[in-house]
Order: sequence, then C-alpha cells, then structure tokens
Amino acid sequence: MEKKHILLGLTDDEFDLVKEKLGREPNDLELAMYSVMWSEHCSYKSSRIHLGRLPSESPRVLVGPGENAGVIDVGDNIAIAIRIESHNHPSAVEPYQGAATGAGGIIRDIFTMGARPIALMDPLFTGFPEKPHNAYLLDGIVKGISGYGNSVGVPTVGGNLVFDACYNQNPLVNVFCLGILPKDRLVLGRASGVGNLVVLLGSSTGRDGIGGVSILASAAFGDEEGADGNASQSASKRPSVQVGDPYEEKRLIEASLALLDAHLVVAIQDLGGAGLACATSELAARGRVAMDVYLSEIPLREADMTPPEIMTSESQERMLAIVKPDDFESVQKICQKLEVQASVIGRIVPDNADCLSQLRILSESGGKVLADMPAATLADEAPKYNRKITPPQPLGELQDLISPTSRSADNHSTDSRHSHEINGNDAVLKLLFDPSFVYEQYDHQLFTNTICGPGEADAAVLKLSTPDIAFTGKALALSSDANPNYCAINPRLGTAITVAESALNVACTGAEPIGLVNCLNFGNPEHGEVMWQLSESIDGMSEACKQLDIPVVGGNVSLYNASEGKDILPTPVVAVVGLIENIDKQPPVIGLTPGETLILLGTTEQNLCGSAAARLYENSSPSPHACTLPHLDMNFHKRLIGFITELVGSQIGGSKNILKELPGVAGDLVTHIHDVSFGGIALALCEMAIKSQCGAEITGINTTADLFSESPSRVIVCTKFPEILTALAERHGIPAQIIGSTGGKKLQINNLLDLDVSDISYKSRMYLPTYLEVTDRE
Amino acid sequence: MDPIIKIVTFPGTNCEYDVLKQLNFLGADAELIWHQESDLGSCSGIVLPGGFAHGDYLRPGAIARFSPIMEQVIKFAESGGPVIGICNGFQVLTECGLLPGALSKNDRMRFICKTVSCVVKTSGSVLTSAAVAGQTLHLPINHGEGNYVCDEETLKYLRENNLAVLTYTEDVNGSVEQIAGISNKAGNVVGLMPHPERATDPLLGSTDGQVLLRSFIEASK
Amino acid sequence: MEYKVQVIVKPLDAIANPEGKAVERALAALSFDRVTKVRAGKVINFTLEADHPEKARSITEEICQKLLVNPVMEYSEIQISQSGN
Amino acid sequence: MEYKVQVIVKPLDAIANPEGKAVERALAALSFDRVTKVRAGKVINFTLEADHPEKARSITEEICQKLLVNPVMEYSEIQISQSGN
Ligand SMILES: Nc1ncnc2c1ncn2[C@@H]1O[C@H](COP(=O)(O)OP(=O)(O)O)[C@@H](O)[C@H]1O
Ligand SMILES: [Mg+2]
Repeated sequence: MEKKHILLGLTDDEFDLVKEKLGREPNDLELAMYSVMWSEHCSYKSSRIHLGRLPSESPRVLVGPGENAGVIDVGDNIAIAIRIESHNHPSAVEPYQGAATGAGGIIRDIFTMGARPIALMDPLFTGFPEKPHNAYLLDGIVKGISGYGNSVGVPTVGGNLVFDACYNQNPLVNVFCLGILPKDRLVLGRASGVGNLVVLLGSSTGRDGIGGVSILASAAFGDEEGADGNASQSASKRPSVQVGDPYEEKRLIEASLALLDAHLVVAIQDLGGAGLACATSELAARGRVAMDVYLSEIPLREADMTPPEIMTSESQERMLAIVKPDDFESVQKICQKLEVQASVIGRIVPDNADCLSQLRILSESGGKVLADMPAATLADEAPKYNRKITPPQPLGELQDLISPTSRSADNHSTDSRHSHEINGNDAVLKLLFDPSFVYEQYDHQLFTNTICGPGEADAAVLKLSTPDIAFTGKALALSSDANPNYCAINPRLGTAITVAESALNVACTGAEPIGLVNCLNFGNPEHGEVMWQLSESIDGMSEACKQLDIPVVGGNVSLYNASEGKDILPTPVVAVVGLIENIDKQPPVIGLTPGETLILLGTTEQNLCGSAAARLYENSSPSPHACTLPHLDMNFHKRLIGFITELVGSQIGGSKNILKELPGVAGDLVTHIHDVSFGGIALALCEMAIKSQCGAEITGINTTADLFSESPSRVIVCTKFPEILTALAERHGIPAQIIGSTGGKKLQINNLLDLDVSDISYKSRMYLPTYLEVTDRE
Repeated sequence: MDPIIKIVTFPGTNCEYDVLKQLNFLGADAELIWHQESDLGSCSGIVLPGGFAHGDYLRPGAIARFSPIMEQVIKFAESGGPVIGICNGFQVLTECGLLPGALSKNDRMRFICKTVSCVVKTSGSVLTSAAVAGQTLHLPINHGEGNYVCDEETLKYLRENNLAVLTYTEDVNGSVEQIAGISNKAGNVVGLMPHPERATDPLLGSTDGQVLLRSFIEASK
Repeated sequence: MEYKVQVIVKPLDAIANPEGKAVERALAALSFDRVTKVRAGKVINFTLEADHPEKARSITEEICQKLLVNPVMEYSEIQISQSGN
Repeated sequence: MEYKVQVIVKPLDAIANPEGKAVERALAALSFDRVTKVRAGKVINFTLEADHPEKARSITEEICQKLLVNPVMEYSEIQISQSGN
C-alpha cells in the first residue's frame, strides 16, 4: 500500500520538509492540511519564483498581487478590484458546476476586498464543437456561467471563445471579475486582535470537492472512522463535485458589504481552494496572530464528516471574518436580516512565547487539540521549485524578441507560407463564427452600466458606478485576450503581443490602460519544455507591461493541463482594464456606415506565421519556432495606443481635445473602429460588415498575406473625413492608408475575396447553434 | 402626502437599484422596501423588480409570494393601486394570482439577454397609458423563464378584454401569442418580461423604456 | 413517525414542455429514434414527521398545493413510505 | 412493443442540493417545520418502442448514461411498464 502522503499528493521530500517544519511527524489532520495547502493550485510551487518578474507597481496601484484581488485607484476616492481565475479541471468533470463555481469563486475574491462585483468576463477554450463531447462541455460551461452569473446578479460583459483540438479533454474556463469600492471600504485578509472571534459566514460545510483527503477516512487505512463498512457510505466519500448556489452567494455579497459598511469586521477572507485550511492559515499568517478553531462549531451538512474532511472541504459560498466580540451581536443582526448563517468557529489567541502564529484545530472550545501548526508553514512556506527549463531543440535562429527599434523595410519577414494555398472566401467561411450565441445567454446589462456590451466594441465599456457610488462621468473598458497559436511558436513574443492586443482593445474605446491581471494556463510543469514556455511567457508579459506602463496586479496559474496525453498549447490569458476620464456618448462601435471611407492605421507585415488562416492548411499544431512571428514594435505600439485613446477619448467627451484643432469636422471623426487580430484584416472587415449589414469595396489590400496576416498594432477606422484623419494620424507618427469604401451588400476585396454580407452573417450565426443545440456527454 | 413608489426587494432580487435609479432619473420619488415588511407605509405605486427572488428555485416567484409584504401588495392592487412586475416581478404576480397564467422555461431552454421589438397593444393600463397602441418599442429582455402559458379559457379572457398589453414582434421564447406583458382587467396591475429600466438612459442606447416608466409614474401620482 | 415522501411534479398535458422537447431532440440526434413523447418534470424527496400515514399524506397534499405545484402548468403524484429508522 | 418509461434523476447524497435547501427553508417559513432532508431532482417520462422489456431497460440505461445522468453527481431510478395501448 502506498504511503499516505503520496496518496495525498506530497512527495517524500515534501513530507520530510513537513516533519522538519513541525519538528515531528504530522498527524492525519495536519497531513491533510499540508497536502492541500502545498498543492500546486494553492502554493504556486512551480511558478512562484518566476512570477516575481512581473511589474506590479504604478502610482494607481493600492494592492498588488498576493491578496485576494488587485486594487487600483481610479480617483475621487474610488478604487476597482480585479482578479482572474481558472476552473479548468472541475469543468472537465462537470462542465455546468465547474464553470458555475469558477464564477462564484472569483466573485468572492472581489467582494472580500470590500468591492461590489459589477462585471465578469469568461475566456473559454475548448476543442472544436463539431466533436459532440466538446459541444457538451462548451454548452455545459456556458450554461454554468449563465446560471450562476445571472442569478448571483453580476453581469458577464465579455470573454473569449477559442477552439483548438489541444483542449479536447481539458477545456479552459477562466473567469475574470471586476468590482468597485469606496477606497475607505478596502479591507485586507489579515487577522488581528487577541480575543477577536473567527466567524464563518454562509453555507454549511459538506463533502464538496474533497480530493485525496477522503482516503484518510477510507477503509484502506482501517482507522477509527472507517469502521462502518457500509457500501453506500464509502461511495459517498469519493471525491465529490462542488455545487454552486448563486442565491447563497448573492446574500453573502450583500451581507459582507453591509458588514464592511458598518465597520463590523476586522478582516475578511473568502473560502476557495483548500477551504478552511486555507482561509484560517492565511488570515493568521498574514496578520501574524495565533488562531484556535473549534470543529464542533462548524455547521455541517453531513453529520459524520471527519476533521480532515471538514478542514479541506471546498463547499462553496462561505466567508471567514474576524469580528470583535462586542460587535458580534450587530453582525448577527445583519446576517439574520439577509438570511446568512453566521457562526463563531474560533478565536484569535495570545501567541505562545516560543511558537508564533500557531494555528490550532480543537475538537471544541477547551477540547482536544487535533492539530497544531505554525500558520505560515501552511500558507507561505510550501517548497518553491526551480523546475528544470528545457528550451525546445533545436532552437534555431533566436528571434529578435521584442524589438523596440522602429520597423524598417528589411525587417519585414515575408513568411507567406500557405499564401498560395489559401482561398480567401473559403478561409473566411471556415474561421468566422458569431459568439453571440454564447453571450446572449448572459445578463450583460445589470446595473444599467453597460455602454458597450459583448460584441459591440473591442472592449466592454461600463459606467463607473454601483448602487452606492454615483456615476460621475467616468467609465471603465475591459478586454480579455489570448493567442495560443502565437504563444506556441514563441511564448515570449506571443505573450507580449497578447498584452499589446488587449491594451489596444481598450484604447479603441477611448480608454487608457491602467491595470492587468493574467491567468497562465499551461501543461505539466515537470516537463522542461512547459517550464520554458511558462518562463518565457512571463518574460514577454513583463517586458510588454513595463513598456506600456501597465501594472500586473494579480493573476492565477493553472498547470497540468493536458489532453490525450499531450500538454495544451501555452495559453496565457490577460485581461486589461482601461479608464475613460469622461464619457458623454457611446464610443464608436464595430460596424460600417455606408458611403464612408475605411482607413488602416499601422502597417501590415506580410507574414502568416501563426495566423489562423495558415493554421487551416497545416496538419500539425504550431510548435516552437516553427516560423518567425511578426514583429512587435513596442515604441510604435505605445504611440498607437496613445493616439487612439486620445482620438476616441476626445470624441466621446474627453478633455484633451485633439479634435478642436480640426475645422471642418461636423459630427464624429471616427464612425466605427475595430482592431485587427484573429483572422487578420479579412475577419476584422467581415465582423464590421456583419454588425451593420453593410458591404465594402476594398482596393488597398493586394495579397493574401496582407489580408490574413495577424501582425500586431493595427486598427481599421470607418470615417466620413478620410483626409483629415490620415493627416492627423501622420502628424502623430501613425501610418494611415485608405483601403476602400463602404456600401452595398457585398464585401469585396480586390480579387481575393467576394462574399455576400447576408451569407457570411448567416454562416457565422449558425455555427454554434448547429453543434450546441443538441449535446450529449458521449 | 407626496407620491412615493415602493420597490419591493426579496433576497435574490437584483434589479431594484436599476429601477430606483431610472425612476429617479425620470423625476419620480421612489424607495426600496424589504420583503419582510408588513406595512407599505406611504405608497402610491409598487414595482416588483427583476432578479432571482429566492434564487428562482422551484419556480420563479413560487417562494416570494409568501413574503409578508405580498399580502400588502395584494391589498394595494385590489384597491386599485398601480402595481407593475418586471421580469421576475411578473413571475411573482402570476404565482400570487394577481395576474392569470404562468411563465415557463423559454422554449429553447436557454437564458436570453438581448434587445427585442415589442408592440404596445393597448394604452389601457398603468404601464402603457402614455404610449400609443401600435407603437413599436425596442426593449431589452433578460430571462430564462419568460415563456407565457395559460389555458384556452384564460387566453380567451385575455383576448376579449384586450389584456395582452405588450407583444413581441417575433417569437422569442415560445410565449403564447408572443405575449410579452399582460394586465389585469382593471389595468392597474401589469406584468412584463422586458426591462424598461434598461432602456431609459440615452448613454446606454435605447430610451424606448421611458414611455412605459412615465406612464407608471403618472399613474402613481 | 417518520415518513419518506416523494413528490413527482409533472407538466400538464396541455402545456408545452420545452425541456422534454429538448431531450427528445438530443435523443434523436443520438439515434435514439424510437423514443417519443418525452416530458420532463421534477422530483422532490423529503422526510416528514407525522402521527400516521393519512396525516403525512394530507400534509404533503397541502405542501404541494401551497408551494410545490403551480396548477396552471403542473400536477403532482405523491408517494409515501414509512422511513426505515 | 411500446413501453412507458420513467427515469428519476436524483443528486448523490454527498452533493449539495441548493434547490432542496431553498424549498426546505420556504417550508419552514410556512410552518411546515416537520419536513427535513429536502432534495430536488428531475423526472423524465417517455415512450419507447422496443422488442422486449429487457431491451427497453438496456436502451433506457444507455440513454441515462449518455444523456440524462452525470454519474459524478447524480444517479437514476428507472421504471418501465408496458404501455396501455
Ligand atoms: N465566452 C464569452 N463570453 C462573453 N462574451 C464573449 C465570449 N466570447 C466572445 N465574447 C464577446 O464576443 C466579442 C468577440 O470576441 P472575440 O472575437 O474574442 O474578440 P476580439 O476582437 O477581442 O478577439 C467580444 O465582444 C467578446 O467580449
Ligand atoms: Mg478585439
């Protein structure tokens, strides 16, 4: 029989380290708590040493990485809290509940900080829905986000939907949440004050999401608990799925915010992965205080739970608060009104002279001590691994990573592999799909803040306001982005380009990027090549964020993602938040207005390396340095972002009015705007055409490589004033080229593409329902 | 006595502040009232707003109808006071019997959030008095269970009395006769699935919901 | 006495049943084409303390009528058995 | 042969059941306080054409496994009877 710690997922070395930290053998309960706290998911043991390289500071940052969420100052004594998290593996087992509890978990991270959650985004990655199992997963995931998000009352305003066979068995479900708080409501998860009460709020604790820990109670160990031998009981001890209850969470949000407003809690922390083990040890460790927890006081859903099960249960919709004894009655009153259960389950106790900040688990107050560990050894002292990094062989010619130098003509690599094979019409019809089938299942308008919802503009745009914070003219723009194809070929540059795209997306709505969170979805960290991808990706993100002055205020790492025995493509996801200082009308949206002119800002590199169109004609997955990605010129990109932010920002109400200098502009200079990314100019134009049911005739794009290149730093603008706009752009050092004019019912691009707008609309709209309206688990 | 509109809030309700904000924006006095209250206080009109009262478990509105405040709401409605139920509020109104029929799951079994076209069928209700019969409005819908069902007899009753005050211009969720909203015979109790409060602020696009909220504010004076 | 109660809530025949239709479509797509007339409803199980079986039934009927069933679109079937313990 | 099939899908014991919890609270508030352990699931009824009862059962089991039941959180009870007509 295998050793307990191995079954619980700890290595022999890790087990030795536990013994060293404790100065003795851990008992079962302690072992269970170390095993969950030292898991990859909770301890970031493989990634932590790399994450430190990300820039996390700016004058606006109030709370950086390390807390439950990052907090950024947006002026007027208001701050925003943002965070993103993955729920990949639970979603593979039970897509509805996996996605639902993913949304629930990230929402708790936000209101833990004192912020009212007001927006979600859900970057999703699955295999192609043509395969029934993928359709089943995607449908379940979308219904889970919809079921939970809508009911808990947090609108889902954006997201992504990416298909690749590498996600067949391992869908990625990332969920981002944004909240708004008055700066003085900010609280941190730090326990303090000897004598203060530890109060558990919300749901009862059941056997949800208990992983390997249940084996401690299994018959195999023949110990005290496992004696009943009842078959149905042992079946019920199997690891079980977490079920979300959005109604409980909704009441928990209201109760937590009410408690914070009334200044009734000293500290508060959500319960997520590793349940009470995590929340108690983190609260104690961060606050450097000792804590006693009384198991008898924890409301249980099932009477016969063992101590390890109770302490590691991942039952959803629970929070842990530190409350002064005198305030508990008031806490009870608020909780009773809002129908939230509140139980005192422990106390902050005086430090023992020689062992500081002990976390003790007692059977009951004054009862038997079942576990006794320094809190920090659980929360902070998991081993950190500097895992082996193996660059792929042969690395070939190392690509100039991020070139800050401006582009010169000979910099243009002309990788037009496949360009002779690509049929424009055919490629477009294969690549286009309309995600509205997904986001129409999400409430994206709650709080009447949504100025641009999903699908309308390059970023979602929300009024900066909540039920308790009045709108003052400011708005937020949100975009989430990923580019696994690019990251597979060159994780460093690919990630930098992902950051660049996300920042440009918010700029297209007139916002200045002010913060970023990321979710690093990678394969098995014990594979040297995966660690290389991870490390490179972090460097690419770091460089891009430094150059664009965007602080990384939080993130999440999900490793061991693999399907059919193969690691997934490296999938770093970023979400950028932008701030619009003043808005009094809707930003230009994706679309076309007949009778106007289309202008391309930025230059196209004729390079199909890593592009979606080229991928259609390749049989294998993109591999490291299979070809050379398009360049990213950061100086230029930064200039482009600045220009677009000002151009759009001043049109929608900004003060820095670059439009003032422009006589002869009656009305909007920019009627529509869309960045060029997935599918290149071809897909950007199709999306614009479909949105307005208006055609265009493009004469300025001459080659397939131009049409499908996904080189960064480009934007298409629709305008009534082409001369004025091109002159203005050029004055700001932005190349601007007139590429065609709008009107009619066809999208025609020289001899490269010729399609009816109604046809592409129909095809793209039908893609998802065709496969998702009928789904089975297979 | 100043006219005050009461917006009933159940645990799980989530559109109460949106309704409050937009009623204020249109110049009305309004305030929230918690479902456990058993006294309406000074009240000239009642809104049951959208959301997921009691999580919408079992059936939307099924549990909410037993809240203490509902007895008062029913009395107020029976005495002719203006009462509107938006989305989840409509579901509560049918569950508690103030309006006939029921709202079942959307026929495609999916939640729908989008803007749809509706036609005002009659101006004979507190929600449509300022509108013109035949007028088309673009209104956001946001529901998983908005598929209006009723038996033949009820349908006949609705038709004969012209009580389907608002209908969709196309089939969006399977509702019989594309019903989006109905009123009682007196016209003082109206339930509708679309969210007029989401189409009131010009910065958010459509302002077609204003005419409905204005009618209601007028009736609540 | 403790009773185990099972209430099955089914859609009335005259009322459309989208959930059943969706299941039927899915089954047809999976080539289970000999399945027809699919109707979906819900089941609620609970434990009830009552003095005798008739009492348990009448309480359950009251519960159905007040809460579990909306007679506009549903009806219920009740099963009551004495609890094992 | 035509068979009437009823499949009851219930949550596994260890799995949280928010709907049951909400119903239990509502019943308590309505003074039905002798009701406990409320769990909600679903029921699916359909008609199945099969050669003999065993076949009907095996098809139904396959349907449960493929579509109606996710075994990580649910289990099913199947009842099959010969159709009246
Ligand atoms: N899973 C999703 N949830 C919500 N909105 C989505 C989702 N997937 C895509 N969208 C929305 O659809 C639109 C198009 O998505 P996408 O093509 O990924 O955007 P981008 O132009 O940034 O690449 C965006 O507005 C996006 O927010
Ligand atoms: Mg974009």
